[in-house]
Amino acid sequence: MNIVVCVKIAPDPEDLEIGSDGSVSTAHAEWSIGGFDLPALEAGVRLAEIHGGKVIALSAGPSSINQSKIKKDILSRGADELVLVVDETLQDASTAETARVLAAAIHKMEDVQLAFFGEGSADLYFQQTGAQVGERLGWLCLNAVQDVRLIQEGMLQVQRTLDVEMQVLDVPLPAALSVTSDICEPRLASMRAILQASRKPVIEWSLADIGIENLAASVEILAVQAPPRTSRKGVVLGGSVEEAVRSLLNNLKKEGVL
Amino acid sequence: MSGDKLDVIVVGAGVAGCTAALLLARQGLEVALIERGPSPGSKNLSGGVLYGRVLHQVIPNFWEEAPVERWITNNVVAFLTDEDSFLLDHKTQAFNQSPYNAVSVLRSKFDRWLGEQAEAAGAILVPGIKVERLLRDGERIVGIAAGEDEMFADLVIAADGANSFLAQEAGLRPQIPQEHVAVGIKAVIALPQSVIENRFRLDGNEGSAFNIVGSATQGIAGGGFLYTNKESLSIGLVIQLAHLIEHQKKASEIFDQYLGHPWVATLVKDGKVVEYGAHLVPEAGLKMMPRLFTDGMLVIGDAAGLTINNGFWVRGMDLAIGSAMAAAEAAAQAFRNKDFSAASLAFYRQKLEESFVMADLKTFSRAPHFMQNDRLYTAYPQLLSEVFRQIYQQDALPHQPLRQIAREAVRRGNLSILDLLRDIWNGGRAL
Amino acid sequence: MKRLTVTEKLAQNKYELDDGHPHIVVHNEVCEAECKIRACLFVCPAEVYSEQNGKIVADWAGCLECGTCTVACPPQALHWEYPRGGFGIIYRYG
Amino acid sequence: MSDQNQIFVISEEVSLIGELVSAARQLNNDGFSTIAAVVIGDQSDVQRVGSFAVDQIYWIEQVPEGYLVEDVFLTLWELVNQHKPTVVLIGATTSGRLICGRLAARLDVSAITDVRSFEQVKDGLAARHMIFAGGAERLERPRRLPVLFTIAKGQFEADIVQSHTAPQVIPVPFRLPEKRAILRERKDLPPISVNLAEAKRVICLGRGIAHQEDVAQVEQLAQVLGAEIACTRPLSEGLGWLPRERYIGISGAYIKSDLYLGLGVSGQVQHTIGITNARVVVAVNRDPDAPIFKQADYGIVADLYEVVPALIQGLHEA
Repeated sequence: MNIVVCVKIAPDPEDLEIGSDGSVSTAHAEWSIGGFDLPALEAGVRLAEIHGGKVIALSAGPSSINQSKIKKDILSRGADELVLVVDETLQDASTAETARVLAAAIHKMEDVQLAFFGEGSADLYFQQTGAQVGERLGWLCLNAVQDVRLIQEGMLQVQRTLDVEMQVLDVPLPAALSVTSDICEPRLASMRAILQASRKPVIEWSLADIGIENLAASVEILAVQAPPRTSRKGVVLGGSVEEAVRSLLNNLKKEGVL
Repeated sequence: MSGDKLDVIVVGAGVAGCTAALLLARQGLEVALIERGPSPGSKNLSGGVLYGRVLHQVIPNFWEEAPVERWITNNVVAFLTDEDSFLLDHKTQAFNQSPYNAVSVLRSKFDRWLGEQAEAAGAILVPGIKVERLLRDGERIVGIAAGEDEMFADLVIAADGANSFLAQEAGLRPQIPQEHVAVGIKAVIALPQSVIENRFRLDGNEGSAFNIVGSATQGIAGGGFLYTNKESLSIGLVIQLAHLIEHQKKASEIFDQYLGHPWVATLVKDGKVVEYGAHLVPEAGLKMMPRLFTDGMLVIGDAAGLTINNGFWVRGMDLAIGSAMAAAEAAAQAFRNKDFSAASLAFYRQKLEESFVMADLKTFSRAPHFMQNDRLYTAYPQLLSEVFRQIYQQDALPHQPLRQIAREAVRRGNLSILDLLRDIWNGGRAL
Repeated sequence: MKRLTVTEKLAQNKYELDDGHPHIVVHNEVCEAECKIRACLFVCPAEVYSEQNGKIVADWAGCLECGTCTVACPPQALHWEYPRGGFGIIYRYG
Repeated sequence: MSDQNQIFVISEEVSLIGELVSAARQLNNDGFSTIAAVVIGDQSDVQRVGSFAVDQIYWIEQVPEGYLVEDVFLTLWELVNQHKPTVVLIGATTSGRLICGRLAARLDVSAITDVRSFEQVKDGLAARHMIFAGGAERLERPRRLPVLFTIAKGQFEADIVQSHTAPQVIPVPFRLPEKRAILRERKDLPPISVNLAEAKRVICLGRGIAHQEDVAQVEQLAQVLGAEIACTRPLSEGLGWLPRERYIGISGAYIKSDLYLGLGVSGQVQHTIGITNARVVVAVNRDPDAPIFKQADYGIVADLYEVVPALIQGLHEA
């Protein structure tokens, strides 16, 4: 049973630069695998370690995802193979285009029965990819998955944690599962794993390779700005703790919130 | 990979480590380049001027692809008092042509590019891994360990920077004495490219390098630097540690006052600090140099203390590359003879002696001592500024002849002519 | 240019914080025994060290990993090592 | 009945439907569309939704025993296919996100999730949502119909409209899904004791809290102040001192309380995006340079272990 784990390689939100005019730039941002995708990769690798099978990491995006540092990082965390679908039009791809590309790539892989997705991407956090890819593949899709076990050939037992309930389910393969970020602790790559990573295959597909002729954008991005700063008084109350607390309580009364 | 044995393990993907891994990979050796940061350059910080002609020998015309910032055509020595400044400003078009004499670099981008060249040549880069200890077979170093992973190699090259815990663990150097190092503090200040080019009168990709002496370090031995990058300034201080401890002044406050100095403030006006970093700078030159090799191991770059600061320039990266070249030659011979003993690896020291690296270290071996001279930081900047102020001051009174101005300034600065002459003599021999 | 405090300067940097794995441990008993001048309080460019009710405390999260303290302090006063691989300061410029 | 433009409003959580209807009415200010709510539940749920000024209610009686609420997808898909709504608003619950994704895939359209606000632009309807962990806001316009949005609890105000003609209620049979996961076990999690989105007063704990036992001391203050206790992500996801639904910020709760009191909160953007709608923000932190002070109305630079007892004392006297 081969497992595919979809990961998003994107600019690191921490490297975001906000201009004085509220403009937003990721020009100097480091691209890396999303923090929510690491537990998904770990979950896939652990399952394969127990039941055998190959773990294929899959990512789609513009040429910025095709960096040796990132490929090595993914392959040193237990994936056996990395497939990259690289095309400039995937820059700022919407949920529909992302799902269409990933589904087409998985479709081209043989003997893959199970797909893992992170809770959401680190940069956009739409929390949509798992459901959209699963449905396009015609597979069973579930999100908020917190534990996965293979109980028999072709059948998983999955635990989900929703808003107000916890479920244990038998899930027939093939399935697309979006996992929560506390499903398991992602491993730190060991020196041996990083050395071996440089010997693992990286396969690059174009859109044509996965049968996609044109990928018209289904969403138009109109603007990206820093969120409006609600103006705050910024008053720092001085004096001793007692004095500061007393003047705070007076202010809150005046504001009518106490 | 035959079991866990490689030909060479290089620890530290700074300028020295990347260059050594590149040269060894070119010899067809199986090389692992291990870096504790998430990528080469993420833990490295330099003033930021690379004297490029030695790297040109390793990677011809490297500046065409390497992420260099500017070619330095303008070198300035600035003597600062608390209020005033006296500058020796040299600019030459000779440095505006390839092969470029010196280029300003930002290590995060530059070392990452250099690491990619090593990978392209076949070295295996292993980022995000901290080497914790050496592996020994009796006296011989046979590999390294990180966590429970062990990796063996015929040769280990320690390029792990100024603190060089590996050279200390291998018994090649003692705990670093305070007199042998300076603390380097640096800020990168973003400014639009056009502002930099106007403010420093730079055309195209030209760059300026300022070496600053005097009140920048509040009278403590050391100096400041300010280098122009494409869209930022690298500005910092190198403060002699023993002197700093003796004066018990706060390093971060000295740096803050330095940024606020009237002359410096005009150069960083409207800038935005985008990074604040620090790095230990080996200062003692020859005196500090540890034994460079032992059975199965070589030490290169800052780890070997290869830095020269003589007030006019601070050089580390070109010496690091020189040491990597010498180490690569010694490794080539060791692999030819299948002999990795200290005796065989002594060839590294010999190659270093024959190269500009040791030659320059010897030539400027007195520089560290000369730089300890307090007068450099208080008296002489004061003298220069005082003399020139008087030369240009016109009070509608009879103007003193220049020699009298100089003589009185020397006397008022309670300097003895003897001190002045001895300092000029020592300066001449040291620089 | 606006003067920034050290904390504000450090806030511009990128760190990968290794929560729960401090890489600096201060042995106050050695500090008391061997160190009069408390060099750590003034040599560190990141002001990692501070004195709180007589004890030296290390706010290791902002450390710039220059190692100056390892040279300035009495040898056994600090257990100082680099953070785990991939953690700590990450210079974006350098 | 010729199907004018319809706006569908879907959530398995009836309480969220009210907020979705408010959002739908905002989009429908020109009055061209009718608003249809899909209700999964019993008669009383239909009653309740009726009070939200919707024009139709598609009523799916209940999900058969052993089925998941997500198994309503096929029924929903046929409803959407039949009535061709131009806009579909879905409650951003865990099940809502899954249903939205499957619908988007089937309709080959994109979905925009956790919408903060809408804007009519020249070529149609655009929506704003947060990206880069709250670091930026993006305005996007879907190019194809129907447009699919999910809306998080607390984002729009549910308002009851009295004088409104009773909605037309159309029962819809539950269509069994082709394939499904078999529910083996189901357990209710302790009901979320707190609805931060509705709380009038919130006390938020940050990394400044040294030990888990200290939370008790703050609970005493919360009691006196009549405030709900919340936390930043490290305390819920990292240390697990407080349950996930008490976490404010990106992928957590957004509050619109009268008072927010941050104790030992540093003020990272991933957290503060959840408090922008709080009326008065107060911050207590030992570090004078903590970013939270720039985003607070009133700040006290002191140790929270001294401020909390002083606050309790001050409140008793008041």
